[in-house]
Amino acid sequence: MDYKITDIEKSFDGKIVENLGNNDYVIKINDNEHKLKIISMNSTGIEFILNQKYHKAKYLDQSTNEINIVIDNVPITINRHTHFDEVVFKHSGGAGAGNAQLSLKSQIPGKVVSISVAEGDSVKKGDVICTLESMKMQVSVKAHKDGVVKSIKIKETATVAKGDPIADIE
Amino acid sequence: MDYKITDIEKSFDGKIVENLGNNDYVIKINDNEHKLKIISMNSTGIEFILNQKYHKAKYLDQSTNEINIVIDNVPITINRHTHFDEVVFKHSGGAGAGNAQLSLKSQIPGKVVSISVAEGDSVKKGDVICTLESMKMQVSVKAHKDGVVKSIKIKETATVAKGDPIADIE
Amino acid sequence: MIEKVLIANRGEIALRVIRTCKALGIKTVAVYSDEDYNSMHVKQASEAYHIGEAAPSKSYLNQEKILEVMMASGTDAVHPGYGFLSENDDFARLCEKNKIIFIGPKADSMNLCGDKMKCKDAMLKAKVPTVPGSPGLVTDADDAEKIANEIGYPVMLKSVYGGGGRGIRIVNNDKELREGYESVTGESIAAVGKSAILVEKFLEKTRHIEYQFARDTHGNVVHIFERECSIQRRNQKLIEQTPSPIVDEETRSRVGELVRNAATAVDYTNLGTAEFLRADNGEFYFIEINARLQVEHPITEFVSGLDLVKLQLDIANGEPIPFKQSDLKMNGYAIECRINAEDTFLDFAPSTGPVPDVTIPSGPGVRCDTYLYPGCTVSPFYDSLMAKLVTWGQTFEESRTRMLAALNDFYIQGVETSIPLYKTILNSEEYKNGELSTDFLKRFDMIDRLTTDLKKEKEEKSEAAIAAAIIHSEYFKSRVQSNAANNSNWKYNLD
Amino acid sequence: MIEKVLIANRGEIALRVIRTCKALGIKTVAVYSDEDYNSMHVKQASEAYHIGEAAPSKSYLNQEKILEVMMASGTDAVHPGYGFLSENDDFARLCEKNKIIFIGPKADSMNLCGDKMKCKDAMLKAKVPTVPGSPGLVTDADDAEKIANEIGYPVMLKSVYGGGGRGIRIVNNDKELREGYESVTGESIAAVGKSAILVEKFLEKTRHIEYQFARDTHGNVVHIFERECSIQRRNQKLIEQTPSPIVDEETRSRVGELVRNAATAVDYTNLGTAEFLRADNGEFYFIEINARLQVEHPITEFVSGLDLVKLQLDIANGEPIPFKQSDLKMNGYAIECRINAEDTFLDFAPSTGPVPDVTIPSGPGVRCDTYLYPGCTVSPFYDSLMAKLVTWGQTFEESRTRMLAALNDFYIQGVETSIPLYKTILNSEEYKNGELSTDFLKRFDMIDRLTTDLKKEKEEKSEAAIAAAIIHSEYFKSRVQSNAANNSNWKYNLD
Repeated sequence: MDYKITDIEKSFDGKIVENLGNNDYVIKINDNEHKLKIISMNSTGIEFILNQKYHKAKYLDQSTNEINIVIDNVPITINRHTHFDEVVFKHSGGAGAGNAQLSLKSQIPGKVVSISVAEGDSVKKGDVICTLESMKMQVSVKAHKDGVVKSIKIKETATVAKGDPIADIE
Repeated sequence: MDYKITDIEKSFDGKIVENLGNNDYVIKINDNEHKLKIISMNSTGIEFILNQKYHKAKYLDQSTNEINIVIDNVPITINRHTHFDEVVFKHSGGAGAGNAQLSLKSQIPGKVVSISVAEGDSVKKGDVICTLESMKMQVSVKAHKDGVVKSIKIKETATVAKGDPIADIE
Repeated sequence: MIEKVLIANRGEIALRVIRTCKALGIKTVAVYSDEDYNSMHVKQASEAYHIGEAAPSKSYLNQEKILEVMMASGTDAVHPGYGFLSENDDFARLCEKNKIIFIGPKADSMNLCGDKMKCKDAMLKAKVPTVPGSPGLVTDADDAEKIANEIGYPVMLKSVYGGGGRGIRIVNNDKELREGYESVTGESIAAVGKSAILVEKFLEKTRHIEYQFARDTHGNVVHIFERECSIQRRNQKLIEQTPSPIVDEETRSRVGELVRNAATAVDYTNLGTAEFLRADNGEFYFIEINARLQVEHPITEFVSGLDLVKLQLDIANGEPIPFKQSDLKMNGYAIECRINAEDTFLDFAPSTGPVPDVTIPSGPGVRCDTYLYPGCTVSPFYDSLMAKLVTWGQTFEESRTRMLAALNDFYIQGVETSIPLYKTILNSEEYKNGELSTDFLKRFDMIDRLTTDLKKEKEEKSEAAIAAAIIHSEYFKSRVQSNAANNSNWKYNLD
Repeated sequence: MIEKVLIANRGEIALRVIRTCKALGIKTVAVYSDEDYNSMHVKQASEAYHIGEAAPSKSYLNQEKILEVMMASGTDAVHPGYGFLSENDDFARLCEKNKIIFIGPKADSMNLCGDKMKCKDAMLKAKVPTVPGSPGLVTDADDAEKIANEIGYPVMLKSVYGGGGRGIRIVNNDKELREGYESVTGESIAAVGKSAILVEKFLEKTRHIEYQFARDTHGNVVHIFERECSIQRRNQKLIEQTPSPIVDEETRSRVGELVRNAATAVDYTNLGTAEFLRADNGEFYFIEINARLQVEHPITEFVSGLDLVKLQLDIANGEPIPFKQSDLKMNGYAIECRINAEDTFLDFAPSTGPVPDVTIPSGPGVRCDTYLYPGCTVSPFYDSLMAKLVTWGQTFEESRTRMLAALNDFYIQGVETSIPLYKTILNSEEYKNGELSTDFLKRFDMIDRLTTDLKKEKEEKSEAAIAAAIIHSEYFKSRVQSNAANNSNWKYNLD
């Protein structure tokens, strides 16, 4: 995935190369591999050792394409050139064989922030049906096929589990 | 309610006299009334001001008739001469009009620690049907009437909500 | 003998007073507003009384209510801290009338110190040099303008009732003078309900150097060395140190002698501070007496070995100061950084809110006076001083490097702080060389340098930040792509 | 010049070393076992390397692994802290061979200090008095019995490889001697794989008084005053103080001169401690040299103003000690309480586990060296010392009362601590009067007095405890009796 730190005008390509088990990972940033050990992690932050150096990061104000991190007391904003929405879309039935299915299902657990359609609306594949908040990030759930919204299965502010139906589209 | 601190061989009669709102209470210990303000409270402890003096208490190892408190760094074990089981019993339908009802319901939310009967067993009013853990205290749920256990609605280690059926007794 | 002290204050200074009282076995009574139920001073005191709403005028400035608590709790004495009622002679008088020991000067002496005009008069009589300016209060803006033109711009307009940077304005010409006159008058009326203005020559490249002194009811008086407090923003001190890099032993004694005369001239009892401007030509001009314990008293405690709150209590008990001037020896070097909740880049605007996590620095030669604890709140109702970080060293360099290490260790989540600025200042050659003046920040472009330092810090941390972002992203992706239940790659649950 | 230091240790002493290195701009390398991923020294160091399993033999005592990390990380020097490899001359030699500066004495000197027999010989030659006993190692239990009967019971059996209370047994007759001989031999073999035993006269009502000293590679040697460490349990120090109440200036200099001779006699370099027994008749008998930084070094730092870790680094860099004996002046009084995770009533058995909440005391004259933080764990694999609480005062009384206030403020949730015992001791008249001896606890029935104090504390807190129980009970009752949803009496959710 591509990351950018605007403040210092630098871009990075970063990914996990290998999960070694025991909380040890190999990650790659640009051309260099690094050893990373997770010491503790929760929704608000992470403590880890990167190349024999301890770091503590807090995650603030996360969205799918921007994340504010305070790392070792230093605030840094990172832009993610990511395809989270597409990932969600694909796994909600938006790609391939799932086209025939009636029900649009949530692929993540989350809170319903807003619903963008009403029953009876005509939608096209890829239209935003609703927005969920998960891990403090807002993620759009998009129609997996063209059709008419037959019923909406969720309510605003309600919580949906992974796999819960969002809407039926016929 | 009666409280006893064995270590110092003293007994106390204590109760809330009045809820003044805004987290202010009047409590009575033996013959003396005291002003008490709750500053914060959760399942593991309480911070409060009693008669213009701040105190911080941690609740440890609670049961219906004993509670271990660390108050301002001083550990104190308090025995409660209480009728919690009876309170639960009464409100589970164990007293009065509820006698005719089929279903024994839980009057507290909690985790099922153990089930003391099997389907088909004959029970008498007041027999222990199961034990729940709530607020780190173990509380017995007792039969509200004589009869035969027709069905048991709970499983060990499962969580029950207030009002959930425990068993049908016919 | 004082056995129970009410502390008519909050925050770190209330805790500071409680600490000494505890060590001396003296009972303490805290007072608190609606905003302070959960504050540390309430938790640490022997007793705590609620005194009203969050706004200071409805609680910490409410003299009648505080008197009521003193009566109800049976306190012998009141410690006013700094700010709030600490320099209010009406309150001192109210305590005197009700036979409660006010830990500070007598009301009359406080009144004299607080009245910049009368105080200046007293100093002239005692041969303590003061800054050129109006001989007394100016009658109006016209009068101020006349004097300003006599002594030459820039001049300073000062409210007699101001202090700590409030009620002061520096003006460069007649137009600014007239605007400044209005706003100083307004501020003073808003703060204390009255206004009276002095005009003084504004000296450039001046240093703010002050002397701690103590005088007992028997007339014994000592100075406890100087503090240099030149690093300021908007006339508010940020960093203080002792000894001052430009005060040698001869100067220390000579000016110290003036300070002792000044204290005697106003019949001062208890601890006080005499503030001086030290001009670029080496002259010291008396500005005012702060009739209370100062924020920056810990640096004096470090180099003198004294507990100044204990000394205040001794003097308040009518005891003679238990040492002579000649017994006092300066030991080592101390620096204080005032850790404020403020955003350096928003012109030091206050930054308030919950502080979920805090790490307080510690170590040899490190002292941190603070009201912070994990889960506390920085209130918008009170001043922005969250903590005083103080370090001591055998040499200036040792105190400086210890301060830098402690600043690096200090973690305060949730609010902006002045810590990054202090790191830039303490690392600067100008600070190391002692090139101090009250316009230090502007003179050496410290805010720009801070920007550069912060960018460098971000460069240094960028790889680690990207690593944290990778883990966050990959975890999120994995949650979308597979069932959480059988996603064995991840042991962490981020919900 | 040393630019990067590996700290072959953990806990508070690793943090202590890191702190000085940070202030001096020296990079630090931490090592950690499986048990210490989440430990503070890992978080504070510039770099951190995992070195093995929790058991010390598989990590902090693994010389080869630590050497490997030193090579990989490019460290110039290693600080061994105390315990672990700090007095292991093989490790010192391994470092020397690999051109890594061992911050401590040379291997040969350490070997001499560690060999109680050879060391005693060296002291006799240097005219430093030692305790009557076997001229060297005893050959077997028979030999030990013979000598014991010559010098008279009680006698002490000491393993040459013991230290810090381990490998020591006091015996009162032939039968106890034979049993003790067995167990000391066993303990020593279990700890270091070998055993060799000395017999010494056991002196009663003795005080444990030790001297900090420093000697550089140029042969300059200073003593940095005494520490009295008489308050012990099972030969482990609990409370230390300086100055000792029974050491006057004449004694300080006289014994200090012996200490300087002792250091020179073993060609010691860097910081060390010479331990003495001070008999009831006023005589000082040398016991041993601790060839490392001591746990209790902060009290010496307080009264001398020195940073002893900095002094260690200076000496390790080959620099001369930057002051003379005559420059050192003792300033004030310092006390250290070792805050151990142990249950006083279970014969000081270790108490381990998670520590969800901690409040670290602070304030003027208070220093706390600790690895504790909210959410940390006290590990069963390592020693029970969680924190060192140190206070300073201008007078002994000031340091004592500050210590009591700090002990009261110290809150450690989850494990038993020695704090209540220290409160009882510091409040006792015997402690106040300086009636110290190594059997202080037993001699003055401190454990019984602690029981009484705790009961009194419970009495004092009983009303508040009942109030907390009432709220807890009533809340529970209200939950049972009404629907949680519309139970407006309670804003608190206890789930």
